[in-house]
Amino acid sequence: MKRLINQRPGRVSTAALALLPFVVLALFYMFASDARLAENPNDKLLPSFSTLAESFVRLTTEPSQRTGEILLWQDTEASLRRLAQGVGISAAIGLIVGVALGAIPLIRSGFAPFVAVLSLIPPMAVLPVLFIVFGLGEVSKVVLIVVGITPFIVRDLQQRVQELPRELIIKAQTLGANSWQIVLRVILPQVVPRLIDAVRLSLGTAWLFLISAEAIAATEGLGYRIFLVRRYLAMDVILPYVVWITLLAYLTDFLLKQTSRRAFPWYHTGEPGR
Amino acid sequence: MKRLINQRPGRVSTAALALLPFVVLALFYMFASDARLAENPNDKLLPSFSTLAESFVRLTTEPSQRTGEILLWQDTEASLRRLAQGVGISAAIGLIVGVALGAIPLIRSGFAPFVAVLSLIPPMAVLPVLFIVFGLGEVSKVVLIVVGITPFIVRDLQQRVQELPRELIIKAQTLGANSWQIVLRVILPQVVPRLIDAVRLSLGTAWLFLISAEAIAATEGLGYRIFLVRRYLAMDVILPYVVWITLLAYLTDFLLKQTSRRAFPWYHTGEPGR
Amino acid sequence: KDQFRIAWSIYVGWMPWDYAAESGIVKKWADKYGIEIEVVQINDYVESINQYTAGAFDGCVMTNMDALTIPAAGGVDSTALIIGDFSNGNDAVILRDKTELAEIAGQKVNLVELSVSHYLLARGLASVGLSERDVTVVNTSDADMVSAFASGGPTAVVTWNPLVSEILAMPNTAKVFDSSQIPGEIIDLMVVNTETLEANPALGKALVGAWYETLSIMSKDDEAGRAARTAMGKASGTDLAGYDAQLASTKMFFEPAEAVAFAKSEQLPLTMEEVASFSFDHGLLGEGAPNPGFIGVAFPGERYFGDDGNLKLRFDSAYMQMAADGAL
Amino acid sequence: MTPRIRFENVWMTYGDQVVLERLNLTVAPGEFCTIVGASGCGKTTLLRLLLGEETPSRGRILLDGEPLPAEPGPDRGIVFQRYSVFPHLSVLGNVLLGLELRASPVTGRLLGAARRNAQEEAVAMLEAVGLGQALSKYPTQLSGGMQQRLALAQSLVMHPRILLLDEPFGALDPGIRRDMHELVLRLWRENNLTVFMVTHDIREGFYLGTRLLVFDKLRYDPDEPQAYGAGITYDLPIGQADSETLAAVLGRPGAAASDRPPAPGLQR
Amino acid sequence: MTPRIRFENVWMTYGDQVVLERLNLTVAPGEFCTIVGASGCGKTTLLRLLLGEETPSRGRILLDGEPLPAEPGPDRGIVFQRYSVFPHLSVLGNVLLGLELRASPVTGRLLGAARRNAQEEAVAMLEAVGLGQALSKYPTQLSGGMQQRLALAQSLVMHPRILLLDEPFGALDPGIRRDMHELVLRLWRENNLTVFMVTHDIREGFYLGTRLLVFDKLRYDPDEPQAYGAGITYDLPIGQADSETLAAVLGRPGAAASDRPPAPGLQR
Ligand SMILES: Nc1ncnc2c1ncn2[C@@H]1O[C@H](COP(=O)(O)OP(=O)(O)OP(=O)(O)O)[C@@H](O)[C@H]1O
Ligand SMILES: Nc1ncnc2c1ncn2[C@@H]1O[C@H](COP(=O)(O)OP(=O)(O)OP(=O)(O)O)[C@@H](O)[C@H]1O
Ligand SMILES: [Mg+2]
Ligand SMILES: [Mg+2]
Repeated sequence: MKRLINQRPGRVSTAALALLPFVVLALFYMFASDARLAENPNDKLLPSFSTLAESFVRLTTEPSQRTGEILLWQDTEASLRRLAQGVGISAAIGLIVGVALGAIPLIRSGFAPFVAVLSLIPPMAVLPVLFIVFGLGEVSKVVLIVVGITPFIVRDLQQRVQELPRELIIKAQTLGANSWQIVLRVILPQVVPRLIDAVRLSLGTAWLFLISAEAIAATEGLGYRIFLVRRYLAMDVILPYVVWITLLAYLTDFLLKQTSRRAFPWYHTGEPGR
Repeated sequence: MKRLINQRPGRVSTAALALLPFVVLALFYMFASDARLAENPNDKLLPSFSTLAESFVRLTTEPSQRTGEILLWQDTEASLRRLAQGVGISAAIGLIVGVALGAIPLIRSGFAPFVAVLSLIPPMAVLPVLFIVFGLGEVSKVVLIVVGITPFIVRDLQQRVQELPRELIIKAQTLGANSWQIVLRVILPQVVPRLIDAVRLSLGTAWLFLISAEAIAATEGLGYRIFLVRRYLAMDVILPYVVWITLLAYLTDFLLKQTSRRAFPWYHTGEPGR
Repeated sequence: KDQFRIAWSIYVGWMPWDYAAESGIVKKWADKYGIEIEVVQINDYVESINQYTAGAFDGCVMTNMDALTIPAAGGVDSTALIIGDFSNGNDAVILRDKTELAEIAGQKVNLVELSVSHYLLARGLASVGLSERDVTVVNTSDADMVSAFASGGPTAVVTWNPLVSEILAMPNTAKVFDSSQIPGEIIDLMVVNTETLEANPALGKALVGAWYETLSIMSKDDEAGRAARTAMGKASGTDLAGYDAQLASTKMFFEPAEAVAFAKSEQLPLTMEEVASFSFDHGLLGEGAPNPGFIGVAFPGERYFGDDGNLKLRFDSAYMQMAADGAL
Repeated sequence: MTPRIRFENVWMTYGDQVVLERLNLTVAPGEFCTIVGASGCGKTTLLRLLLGEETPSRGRILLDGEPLPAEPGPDRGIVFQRYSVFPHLSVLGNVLLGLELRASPVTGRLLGAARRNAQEEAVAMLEAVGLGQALSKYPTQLSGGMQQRLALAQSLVMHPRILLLDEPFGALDPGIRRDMHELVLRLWRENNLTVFMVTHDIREGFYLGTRLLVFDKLRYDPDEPQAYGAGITYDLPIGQADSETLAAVLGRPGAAASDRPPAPGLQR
Repeated sequence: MTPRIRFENVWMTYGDQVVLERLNLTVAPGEFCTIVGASGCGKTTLLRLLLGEETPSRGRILLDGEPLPAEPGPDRGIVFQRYSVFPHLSVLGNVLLGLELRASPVTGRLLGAARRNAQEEAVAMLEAVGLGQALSKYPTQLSGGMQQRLALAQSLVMHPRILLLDEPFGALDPGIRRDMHELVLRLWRENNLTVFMVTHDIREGFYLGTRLLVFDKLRYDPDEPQAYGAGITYDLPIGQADSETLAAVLGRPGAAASDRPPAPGLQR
């Protein structure tokens, strides 16, 4: 027998092993749900799979009374739009500020400590202030995402810029580059794939803030729907929404990864294939 | 004139530059506050610095009605206790599961995809389920932190374990190590400083979840106080609390960094001094 | 100024605002007075009041207690333009495995601290000779109240509908005290900025006009009325039956005259005095408040409670009177 | 005498790519085989096969007449070009580790008298490689040459039968390199080792080994460069290597490097 | 003739540590100076001074009789051991970059005819270094030797007066190294360059340079190793280097390496 550390499963057993925990979880849920429903058939906490399926069908077919659109798509569209705007703005700020901080020592001296302090403020604690400043419209939801993830992206990108080999910056200068050209042609293009990495890392937090923001002021959106039905403990709506959000999160991440691979092949050589 | 990119400020100007944004922010606040107070002397939104100072003194000296303790210390103690428990448990789980996933291919095949999916579920969306399982007491607040940051720590540590040079694992085997010994004597000790890094990275999120948990059900805690006094827009309490939380977050981070430097000098050689 | 923003949040007594906005009634009345009114839904009730207090909205729905403790205490002179309803059983104290309010002594009570639930609890405790010291109040967010109770931990909660009926649907629960035992003390209002209202009476007229037109539609048991209530039910996450059940424990003032009478009643100043003293005891009037009457409240007929030199909350029946007179 | 190592018609392929083909090799105990060849021709792969980290795609490898264990073990020590020592252990800790692992399967640590004995043994080994003065330093505080000495000591304290060296001195300064050569030769003689050492420097190969193995593609198809693997093109018992053979070795155009066909060349 | 480069009593210190001391050196246009010395003795620091990346703590450096600009510029090209090419640009893009930067200060890009002209120039340069077939590849797809060719082409297309090379071939295989030597010598002659090349391999130094500079500590205090810096201990016009001098250079015990005093030694 080889050491445990040297044992690698084959292809088929890898797939089987990977599925196992999901199956166990589903079974576990089924038993728990059955037990609760046997005790109280009206129990809303752990609806049976059939209830969940019904509810999912309803969510994906029934039009909303406000706009006549299908609820789930309407919510998804609203949430994804906010997420895209929020993350897009954060990425833009992150890129500009991060590169400025990382590339230009004078700016770094001036603002890096400030950004470091800003990034420590828990956005949840300043929610009231944020709402006062940015109101409660669409803007505020986007702003909450921006406030929540930009400090991380900025600091990560600053770090990445500073990690670029010093040799490249010197080399660019020996090719006659001025500061602006160095930023434009040497630093920016090398940092964009790293920006995608940073965005991927911060997407989870972005979802968190989106859901929080939608719970405070919105009339549509995935977080809003969950908030709305939460007071009725309508788990038959909440659980499909959670699964759906998880799936969306997975897809977004996957798309970003693929985009980066396509657009920046030079960045991804040397990555392990698995 | 040197290129902007080559200009470095001296010591004194570095300090001056670093202070500048803070001073600007304070001035800006002062003007905005004065303007609002001139219009409505009872305005609660942007209290003057003197009100803030008074309120801070009150918070740090006046005993609470409920318990007779000083409010700020009582809240701080409650929050830090929850934070420490939550982060401690997360770190422990992260270390064990992360090392198991990173070191043992069979376990990785079985659980890595499951953990990846788990980490995508927004914890806020499954709050009701958490309540059902863990109740509403202290446990649920700690659990929310654990649920919020453990997936990140696990995945980060798995990554770090997999990044350990393959050569070291082989070398250990040529010294006769079995799998357990490799984990115990080669992987674990090398991964602990990396665990501290991961914990530092996730502290911001931990604060976020702590404050959210305390906003949901609590009788004390920094987040509780902020959300309670939000009910009457007591910014003179909220703002000092936010500053205090930021300071605590900074201190925790600093302490972790120093601990790591002291305890694992081999890990920190080669880091830039600044 | 001819553009105004009002905020509302989801609650049985305020759902008409959603219907009024969605069905175009608000626009119709705004057009009539040559102004524009934007009706904004805000899910976080406290946040909507904070926004109003900060000046982001010209009007906002809130309870009488919150009107006193947030905008009025924050120095924003506010007028209760419309008295929409009072809670008549909609807020309740619920115990698990117990049936008498007195048995609450020594328990942990989950509620939204410093809200009307807190007030209801204080009134309830007083009615059985207990005080707040006899229980432990645990601040619990309303959104999570139902799942919190379902978790089995909490044994006592104070909350409002629809959460009350959700919780009562669980086994072994009993309502031991509710707002029908203190009728007329928990009042749901449309509050507008006094200064804005004085400068723009059109805003008051349009809002009152739209409100009572909506109420007259929904109060009828005909096709249109049911459709309106169905829409309101859906928007609050339930259905017609669920919404009707909530309405049953709410004393809606469908007729403007009723509301006017309530505003002019002897009870209202007494209620506000009770509320002010509760708020003062809990520090809600601010650190600088020397007594419960620190913030003056005005009532129709030149009646006042508290410091009439610091009038910040005014119950004004003039606009509702116009509606009652058909003068809008 | 059973050969220490015997390759019997060994092939090694990764997917489509043939790395090694038709490898037959018999190595007696105590031989010092140096291995040269173009970059990417499979020298490291050969060592990985000897370690048991990889199993041959075809053929078999015998160690002392028995099939080679399918995973690394304490009978075969290794020193890599980099990452050969544990950064989290002191110099002494690095050498102690093997002794502790052998004696204590569960905790992997020794206490009391057992620890003192092991410590003595480790210190003796460290003194043999000239690191007696640096016992409590961490590897990052050592120069490259000292790190490689440490890696050697760490391996040798386990008394392996076979020592595998993968370009162990590739990253060192020439001066330090020279000292290391002497050290390795001394340790080889004193510990009765069988050594396989990969190097890029053919002179190093000639100087150190008792036998020089030159790896290169045996055949080459320009359209499908990955179709054929490398094998031993020269197997020179050292001492027999006259200037003609040397010239032949140096002159032969190789086929595997990515840049242009480089021969495993002399450093000029 | 004004010397291309003139060091006048240059000292370089980092805090307490003296790295270079009392450096006086005059280099005529077209000279090829190779620089050897123990690790850490300040060879790279010398190049950084020449780049303008560092300013001398004392003394001054003249370029064509004028004070040297205090930051890198297109008149002084450099090739490092690693990280000398831009990973995000293709081979052609890497060489085009300098031409584009020169012509277009704001966008740093060329379009239309100007771009075509620059492209032709870049391709010619790439063909000169033997990379004509790899124009659209990315550096990560190139072998180490090809990357260093690319770095050379990238520098030379700017027609620098001075070319600085910091162990440019240290990471290359001996075979590839030999090709690179020929390339550098050819480019040096064709472009009328003044070259400063740091190397660890003293033979490389002798073979390539017209002048070999050996750096070492001039004096040494064992208690305070950082108190004294290095200077030029030998300045050999190549051709004059008879076997005796060579032996002297090789035999002199150095003082700066961390392991044990190594001489800048021969690769044996
Ligand atoms: N795990 C693997 N999967 C696929 N191909 C591999 C693997 N390991 C090595 N190879 C391929 O096998 C060939 C030989 O690699 P190896 O590392 O043995 O070469 P080498 O002779 O040691 O080269 P170098 O001198 O550069 O160290 C290379 O082409 C490499 O790409
Ligand atoms: N920025 C710096 N700050 C402080 N010390 C430095 C700095 N740069 C170099 N040094 C020190 O100066 C000395 C000379 O370094 P340098 O890199 O010039 O050596 P070198 O001769 O190029 O060595 P090698 O052969 O290893 O490349 C070293 O001791 C180094 O630690
Ligand atoms: Mg190799
Ligand atoms: Mg150097």
